[in-house]
Amino acid sequence: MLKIEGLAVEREERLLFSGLSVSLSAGEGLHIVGENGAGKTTLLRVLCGLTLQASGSISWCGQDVSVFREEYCSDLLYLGHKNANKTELNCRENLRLALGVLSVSDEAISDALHDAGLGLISHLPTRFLSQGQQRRLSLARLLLTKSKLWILDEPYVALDYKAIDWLDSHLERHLKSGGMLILTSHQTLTLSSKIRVLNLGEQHA
Amino acid sequence: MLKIEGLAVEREERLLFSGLSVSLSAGEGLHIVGENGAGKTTLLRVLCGLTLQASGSISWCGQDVSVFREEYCSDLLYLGHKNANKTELNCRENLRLALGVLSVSDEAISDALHDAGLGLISHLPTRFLSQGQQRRLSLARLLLTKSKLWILDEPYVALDYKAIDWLDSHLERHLKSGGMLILTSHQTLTLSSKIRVLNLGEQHA
Amino acid sequence: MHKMLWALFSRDMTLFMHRKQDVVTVLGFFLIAVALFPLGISSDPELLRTIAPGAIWIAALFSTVLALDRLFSEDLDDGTLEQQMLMPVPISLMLLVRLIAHWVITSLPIVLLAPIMGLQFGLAFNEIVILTLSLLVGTPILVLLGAIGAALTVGLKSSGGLVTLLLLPLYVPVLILGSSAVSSVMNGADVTAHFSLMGAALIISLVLSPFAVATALKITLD
Amino acid sequence: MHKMLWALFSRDMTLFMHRKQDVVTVLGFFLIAVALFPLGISSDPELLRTIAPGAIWIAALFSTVLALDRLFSEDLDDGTLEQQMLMPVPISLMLLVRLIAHWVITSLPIVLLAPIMGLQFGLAFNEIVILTLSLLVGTPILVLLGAIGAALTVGLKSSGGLVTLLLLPLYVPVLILGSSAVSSVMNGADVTAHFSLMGAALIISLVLSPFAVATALKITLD
Amino acid sequence: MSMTRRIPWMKYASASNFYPLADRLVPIFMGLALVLAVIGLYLGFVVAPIDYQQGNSYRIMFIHVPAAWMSMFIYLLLAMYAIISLVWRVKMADIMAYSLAPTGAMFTFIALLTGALWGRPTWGTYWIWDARLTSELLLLFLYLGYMGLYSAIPDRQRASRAAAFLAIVGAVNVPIIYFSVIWWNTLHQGSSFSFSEGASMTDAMLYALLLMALACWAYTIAVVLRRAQALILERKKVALWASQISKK
Ligand code: HEM
Ligand SMILES: Nc1ncnc2c1ncn2[C@@H]1O[C@H](COP(=O)(O)OP(=O)(O)OP(=O)(O)O)[C@@H](O)[C@H]1O
Ligand SMILES: Nc1ncnc2c1ncn2[C@@H]1O[C@H](COP(=O)(O)OP(=O)(O)OP(=O)(O)O)[C@@H](O)[C@H]1O
Ligand SMILES: [Mg+2]
Ligand SMILES: [Mg+2]
Repeated sequence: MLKIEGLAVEREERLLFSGLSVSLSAGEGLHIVGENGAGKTTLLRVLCGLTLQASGSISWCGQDVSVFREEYCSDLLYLGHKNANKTELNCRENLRLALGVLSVSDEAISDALHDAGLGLISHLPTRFLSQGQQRRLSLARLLLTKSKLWILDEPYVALDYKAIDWLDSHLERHLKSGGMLILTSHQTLTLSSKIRVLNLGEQHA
Repeated sequence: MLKIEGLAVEREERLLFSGLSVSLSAGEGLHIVGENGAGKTTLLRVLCGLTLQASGSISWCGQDVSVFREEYCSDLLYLGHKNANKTELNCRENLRLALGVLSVSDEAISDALHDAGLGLISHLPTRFLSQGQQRRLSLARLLLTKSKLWILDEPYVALDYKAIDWLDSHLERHLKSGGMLILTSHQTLTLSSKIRVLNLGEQHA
Repeated sequence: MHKMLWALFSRDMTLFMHRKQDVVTVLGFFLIAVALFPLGISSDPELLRTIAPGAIWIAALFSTVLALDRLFSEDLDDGTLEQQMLMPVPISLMLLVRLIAHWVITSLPIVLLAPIMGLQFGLAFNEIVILTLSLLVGTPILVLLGAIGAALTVGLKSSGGLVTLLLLPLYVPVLILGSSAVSSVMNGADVTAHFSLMGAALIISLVLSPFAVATALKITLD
Repeated sequence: MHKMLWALFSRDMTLFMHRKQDVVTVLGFFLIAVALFPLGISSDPELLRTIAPGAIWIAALFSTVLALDRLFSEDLDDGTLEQQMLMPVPISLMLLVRLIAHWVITSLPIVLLAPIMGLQFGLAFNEIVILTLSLLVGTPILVLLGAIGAALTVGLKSSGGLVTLLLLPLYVPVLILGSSAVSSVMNGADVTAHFSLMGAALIISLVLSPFAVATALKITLD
Repeated sequence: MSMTRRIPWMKYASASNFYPLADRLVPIFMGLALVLAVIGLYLGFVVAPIDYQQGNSYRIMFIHVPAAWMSMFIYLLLAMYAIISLVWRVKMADIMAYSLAPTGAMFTFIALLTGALWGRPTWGTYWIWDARLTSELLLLFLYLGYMGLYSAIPDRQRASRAAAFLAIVGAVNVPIIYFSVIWWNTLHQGSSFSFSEGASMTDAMLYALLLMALACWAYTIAVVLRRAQALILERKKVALWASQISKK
């Protein structure tokens, strides 16, 4: 479904990586690894269309993503280093906002928050949440979205071991139901599904 | 040297923890663990005097830290969730700024940056650095400081395995030379020195 | 589509409404800025009447600039801007909705308060009507043009001032048209020319600004 | 101690100097704000001369408020404020140094530029001298008082406006004293009373403000 | 654990004693305020003689002066409670301070408004920038700033401390208001009422003024107690939630 061909990315004359070709079909996952500064985050942003590649093409269901942007975006969920929570809103409001134009019932939101372990503090402005709680909140979107392609940048950061298990089980479920997943992480994955690994460092060398 | 007695911290009527008593002497380390939201970060901030405790006292070399603030601060190095780097300055300038009133030679700074793996990009404004590179930069302070007590909040976040080894070796060296260390981390530590563990969750129950 | 636009708009409104303070403070700034003129300059009623249109327009302009400062910068810092750029609607449309919401929250209150300010300066009824109308047509232009500057400078640390610097040349014609419309009425002159010019500028900026802002944002986010 | 203070000061200056933009934009804002008055109000030279002291003072006040907005908020966001609070020097001293550095960077250029602005408005030599002196004594007061408000509201999303609201009442006396000093000279009156009042206010705020700011910061950082 | 758990509840113990007490006091003071105000207004507007200089316009004094007094007294009280809450962290003091603010702001506003209305016939202008008027206006801004800051900070503990600090810093203003007529040569009337010299006005005027002042006090007490009750209830809810989450 997702097809990347001959992708190269440059930063100020410096080639981060080049000639990257990968494709991903339903139910597959891709774990991008590499040293600090290898260009993992940059690659994910390029895949989302937030950063421009120097050369190469990305297509989704056979259509170039830069042309069919809206169709691609409605299938895409991106979670970056930043949690994208508004500190002055509470968990509930933030989650609703994060879902964008998707309409979701109040109960579904409550359930998702409860599932993420934020049930009791869902009325607190998120500025008061701990780092891990904030990460959980932004991950709670995964429970409600209908997107097929998840692109997650270091989703495990700041999570305690319980939350890691929780996230793992949801990622499994997503893959089982035919979803696609691209993620980065410096920790070794504890997912039980097999996931392909793409090493950006080697790519680069 | 550091002595904590009967510490209790409240957030909006909610008791995060109470009756916490620990002491730490030269060469000892303390690893604070607990679930997301247990209050680890809050505890570290209280230890630095950035947040006020509800009750209890903290003393350094037998002196109450809230009274002898300057003396305590000159022995203290705190590294929070945030990297405390100015995005518009380059690595070199940031490091100099972070050292505060400590005067350090240019070579020492270059060496530290090189050691942190930032030698080649030390002229880049830090906004262009990857997450891991930014974390490395703020950790580079550890190589130049003369402080005895290091308080580090999740220092391993965003680091790749090489950087983790690098950090570990410096923490060891600090402990060997009689320094003290308090850190939080959700990952299991790979330090070879033995470090005491304080579980905030149990404390709380 | 119509439904989606409404969802977008109400989304922005919730967000803004949660910062009732923003409204209060922009208004407060406007009120105090207007109040400074009699204090700093003179309390002579005749002089005050003469400077009233300019003073109120300058205060409205400053308030707009102040509010624009936060149009994108917060969203960039907390990562929500990226998420908005990934919404499955055309970016320029999304931005148009945002700008309208922003105007409703930060400028409409100023327009509604202007008559009271006019009274304080001793303006006559028809002068107050023209003043309010000129702000009603003029402030959206300020917001639409200002957003281009805000988008170009978002992420730069000292964006606030830079925006002002980039934009004020564009703002000056609006300011002159707006305040001279009121002065013309004071002198019994015709103001249709002023309003047709401002109306044209409003329509052009309504059509073009969202695309310009979208392009600028894509460049700065890259 | 003396050495440490100098280290602190030069540290702040490097930081500020790296944002030459900040200087440029505050100055730009001031210049344009002053320039807006003839544009928005009137180009009648006699009228301009009358409003000149008020206009220049109001513009200086806005520029100060604009610059104050960033005094602590950025440092809070990126975590450097915490680090500064942990420096092994008394916090109030550290803050005093910072405020002086801030004044040197953001207000001194305005003071130095004021004579040119005065010329533009057709002020006489002695009027320009008084204008510049009044800004020289008055702007530090604005910065010192403003810092208290900035410290109390740092971290709040809509701090910019709230600061304005909290502070402008305190600023009004300074504005009135400053601009009326110039007007008095225009009317040939004595201005020692104005300056002795402003001087007293400056000394009091120099002594007390660092402590107030330190307390406020400790509270808001908690 | 059980030891430390008791601390917040002890603080609430005083609040829970306060609640029923306030329930009984509020109607009493409300009634008192009404009676005193009616008598005071009758004395002031009907019994007191017409002024040979100002005509009837001086009667606005019976509202202006008590309101002006109250605006300053309430601020001092607020600042005192602010000190108590900041230094000793007594939660009840914070509640009292916050309950006082709106009433104080109201009296300040009334003093400004009646003063302005009075100024028109006597000084020929609604407003001048004289020291007393300016400092009274500043007082209104201080009240508004206190309430604004309090509600702008989402964390209640921090909000109460920051606002308390602002209130204390602002207290410098009160002596300036009070002594402004002595320190500076202003348009505003000096003190015409002092116990040592006896009254410089007729008995009816004096009694009317005193009764009105007492009425304002009674009103303030009633309203502030009521407001404090509401705040206590609201915070109880938060405390309940907090204990729930701690049990988790
Ligand atoms: C907006 C305008 C005004 C303001 C803000 C204002 C403010 C105040 C304040 C704060 C006080 C109480 C101070 C004290 O007890 O010493 C006061 C008292 C008083 N004011 Fe005003 N005032 C205003 C206008 C006027 C005018 C126009 C008059 C009459 C000409 C007036 C007459 C008085 C008198 C007689 C007292 C009582 C003084 C005393 O017996 O202690 N005020 N005013
Ligand atoms: N303007 C620039 N000039 C030169 N190099 C740049 C520029 N912008 C970014 N870079 C480099 O591009 C790389 C970006 O890396 P990216 O953030 O994608 O790394 P990453 O693989 O996600 O690392 P991490 O594991 O630390 O998150 C960094 O090495 C950075 O130094
Ligand atoms: N104003 C407040 N009201 C209620 N609860 C609060 C408030 N401020 C903070 N908290 C709570 O205090 C806790 C703070 O936790 P802290 O940041 O110290 O956690 P942590 O142990 O560092 O967690 P993490 O592992 O996620 O970093 C959170 O549970 C948060 O919900
Ligand atoms: Mg990365
Ligand atoms: Mg933490």
